[in-house]
Amino acid sequence: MLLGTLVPLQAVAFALVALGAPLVVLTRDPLRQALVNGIYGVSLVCLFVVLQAPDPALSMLVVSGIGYPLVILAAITRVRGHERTEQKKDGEQ
Amino acid sequence: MSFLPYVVAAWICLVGIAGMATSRNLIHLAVCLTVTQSSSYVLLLSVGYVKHGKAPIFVGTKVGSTAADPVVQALTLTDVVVSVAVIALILALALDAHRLSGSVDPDGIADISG
Amino acid sequence: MTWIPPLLVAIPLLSAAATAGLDHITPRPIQDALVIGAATATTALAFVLLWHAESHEVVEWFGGWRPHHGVALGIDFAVGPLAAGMCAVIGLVVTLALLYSLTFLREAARLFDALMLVALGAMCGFAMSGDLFNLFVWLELMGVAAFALTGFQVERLGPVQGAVNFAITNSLGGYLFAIGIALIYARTGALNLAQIGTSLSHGPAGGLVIVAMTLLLCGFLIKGAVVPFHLWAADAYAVAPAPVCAVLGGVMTDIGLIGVARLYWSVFAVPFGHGHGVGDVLLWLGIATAVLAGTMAFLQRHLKRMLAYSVVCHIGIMLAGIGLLDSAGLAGAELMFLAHALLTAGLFFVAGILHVDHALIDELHLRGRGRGSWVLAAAWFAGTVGLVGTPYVGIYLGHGLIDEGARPWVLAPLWLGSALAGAALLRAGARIFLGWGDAEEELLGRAIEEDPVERDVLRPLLVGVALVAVVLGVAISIVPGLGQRAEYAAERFRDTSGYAAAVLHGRAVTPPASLPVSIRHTSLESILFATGTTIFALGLALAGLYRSRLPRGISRAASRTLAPPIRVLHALHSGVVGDYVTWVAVGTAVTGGIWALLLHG
Amino acid sequence: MSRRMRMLVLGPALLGLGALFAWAIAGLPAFGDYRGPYGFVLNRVVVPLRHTTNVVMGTTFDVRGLDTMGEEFILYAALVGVTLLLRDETRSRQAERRTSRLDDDAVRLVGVAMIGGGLLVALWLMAFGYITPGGGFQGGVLAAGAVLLLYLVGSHRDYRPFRNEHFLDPLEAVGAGGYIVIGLAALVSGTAFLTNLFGLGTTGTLVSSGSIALLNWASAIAVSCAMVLLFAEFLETYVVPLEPEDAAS
Repeated sequence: MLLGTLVPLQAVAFALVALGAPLVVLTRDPLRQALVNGIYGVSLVCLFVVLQAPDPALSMLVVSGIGYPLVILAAITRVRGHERTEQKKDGEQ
Repeated sequence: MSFLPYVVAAWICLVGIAGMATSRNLIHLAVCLTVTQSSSYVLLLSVGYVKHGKAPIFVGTKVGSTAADPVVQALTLTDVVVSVAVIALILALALDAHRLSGSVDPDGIADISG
Repeated sequence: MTWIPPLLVAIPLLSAAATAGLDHITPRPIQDALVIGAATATTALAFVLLWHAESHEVVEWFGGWRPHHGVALGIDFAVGPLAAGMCAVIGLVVTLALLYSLTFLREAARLFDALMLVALGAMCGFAMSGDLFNLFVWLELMGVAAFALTGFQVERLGPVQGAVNFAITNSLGGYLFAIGIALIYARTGALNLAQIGTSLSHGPAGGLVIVAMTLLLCGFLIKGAVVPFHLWAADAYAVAPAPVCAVLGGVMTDIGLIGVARLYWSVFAVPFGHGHGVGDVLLWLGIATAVLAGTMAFLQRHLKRMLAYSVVCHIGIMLAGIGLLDSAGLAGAELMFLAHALLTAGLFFVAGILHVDHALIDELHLRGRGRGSWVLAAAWFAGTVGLVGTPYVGIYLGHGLIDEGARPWVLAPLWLGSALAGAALLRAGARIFLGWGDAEEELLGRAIEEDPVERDVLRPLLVGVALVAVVLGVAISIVPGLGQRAEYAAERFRDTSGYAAAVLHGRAVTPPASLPVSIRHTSLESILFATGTTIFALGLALAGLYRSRLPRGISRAASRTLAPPIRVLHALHSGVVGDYVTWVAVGTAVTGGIWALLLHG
Repeated sequence: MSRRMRMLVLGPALLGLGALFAWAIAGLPAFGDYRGPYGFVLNRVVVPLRHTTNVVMGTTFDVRGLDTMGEEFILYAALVGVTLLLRDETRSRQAERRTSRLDDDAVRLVGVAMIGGGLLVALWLMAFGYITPGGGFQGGVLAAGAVLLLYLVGSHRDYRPFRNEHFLDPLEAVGAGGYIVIGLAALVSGTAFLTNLFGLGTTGTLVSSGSIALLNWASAIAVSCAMVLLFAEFLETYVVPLEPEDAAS
């Protein structure tokens, strides 16, 4: 009933996405979250492919492979770098 | 009748909102926002999928053969670009918040209230 | 004249690209001329469009993809007098804001101008678009520009917090809207508003349509800062530079309401138009917004935050006008939008000038500092009286039209909201420009000060811009013929089948019989209500100024009964984005639940 | 609200939203049973009318070209916004900037090869977007990623020219503005904004589809530049070399 006309491949892709989303949300450490989010992105790409949508799949691929990680990692590194410099300053004092 | 795809989309949306509301880190929050948004792609593409259809790219197939809806795919493309733009802006704001207050905790940067 | 609508988007966007792209190449005067020229040209074209739209619906199909047999292929801009009028006001306010910011931005001026122009183009596109997904694109575009503009003063935490809250709540709203699009597309297989409406006339509406409507309208209500989605507005408007506040508070918030009206009358009036279920919920949301935001305005001491709540309060009154679902109500909302946009912009400008002059933005800190600035004082009080709606001043005509269709129990809270917000502004004006009132007031909470972004200003220019905005806004109620034209525009806007025929089949609308050019009169009831409101606002302002001089018993009883609810109100507006996301979820679920009960079966 | 309070309010709200979603889903056509007219009409008419084999791109750049124009400007506004928001950040950290060099030649060689490959694939995606899957956006992001790799395998100095806003900002403006100019050209010639003006060519070749190709290239330029500038804005100061104690930990 729930599955019906879904081909098995699609069912698997949907299941992966459904599992991936809470994993991304529940990973509270940003760096690890960026990684999990990348995997979630790949699962979305697979889903788009089995939904006969190659264009969005490509788009999602470049975004989750290049776009998101770059900005997220840059942001994390900066925040951590800041913290490290602050700590060092505190240490010197 | 199969509703699993739509249920998955709704599930992602709710999970994303829950993540946003409970987040303690702006970077984490921005990623949760993109998760929420991904529910709209999943829903759009599921809605436009056609049984036994091919992708709407007619290289080597006859025009008029069964194919998925190209409109939802075009909409998804735009949606993806929007998500990149928004996450970039929010992360830039997160960096500013961190520079000014040393924190990326949304509860911690509440300077003004009331 | 179908070439004008695309230009209203193309001119500002192209100039935005040019101005930021040529940042390091062309000298500043040329850049300034380009920016002001683009905004002025857009405004002028919008007025020309308004002239043409009066007699027929101006429909432009992009790429020449006209509909075939009632199936829309491309994207259309369908412009009636209401949409064209909106564009004109939007253009006017943005032009004034750009003029205001002309002299003082020393750094990042090009980026600022580019974002303002992008916002202008996006708002015009939004007002004219006849395609559901295209509305989403413009919504996101104006949002992205506005988020960055809000955080303009990156050297302070407040602006960053305001921008974060603004960006996250509004993006969430946009994504809920996108889900709504997917749902409605699954049902109708169309994105064109007129076609969706036609398609929904077949078969029962059902839960799908109700839920889709909830998501779509809530997306716009978040943009429109309607209770309980209003929390971001005060945070964002309190911290943005004054010209940005003028654009955001004056026109961008209100644009969410245009979206609500457009969606209702082109799409959801078809399945739900026989009852009042949709309208009643909008009406109640409007009333709640007006009263709550009016109260919050009265509890502020930060001038721009006070103005922000006053904006939200008037948004509530306009939403109530739309929720009445009749022509007079919609025309009233439209006229209120005109007056409110200009007056709000003017008051934000005045607040900005005070901020420049004294480097203070707190009402109590500014006490008595404005003595002698008679021009500013005049602008402030005129603007305030215009916002209260004293008979035949400012928003009065719009409010009067809303009154015609509303029952007294609706009117009373709406006028009350107006009075509360007005009283707050009057109190602040009296304290600042006249030096009245106590120097301390613990009910107003703690002070927040910030440095102004404006330095080395050309003060006469700023004052001039503020005066122009206020004078235009005050005069709206006595412009001959405006009331009748607004009513006609509302009639056209509400004509669901006429709109569909014009869009999908290119059918002409019947041009109006010549409309009278006279000041539209309002009912005696409205005059009484308005007079009462003005007196009440004055009294309330005095009470706020001299609470300590009230008789002991009253004063103590008042603070004892009022303090706890005030604390709760302050606590609810917590400035924490997690709370705001929660309220968005609550608001959407409750609104949808009520509609489910009212509209199902 | 305290966090506990927030959870107490959020739970029922999400349940309510979930119920609404469930109600909506019950009314949706079953998966794969989509019958709506819009997409099917486009699938039939776009190829013969526009000589492009990729209907999605035909939709993106022609039938719904206005959405894509808005989309280009969303990216553009985000870039301008990020530049605006990070202007202090960049300034304050400028002083600390040091250049780092990667000294392993083998790693460098692989990097350079990947850049070449990335740029090639990017160009292919851009060029054939209206024939096979791909297009300006996908190609643009990939190209920007490849350029960024140059930064990582090379050094700050090698990347600096690409960060030169005197060159990239105008190019970005040309890309985004070019989209509008192409639209305006149609308006000036007396047809609707964004009308496809040019010869449509033979279906399935690079010279097909008229102005879709032009718009595609405009968006490719706009996206590539926007992405490079956006990444640069974030990266400008972040690759501070690993210091010995960091490397050890």
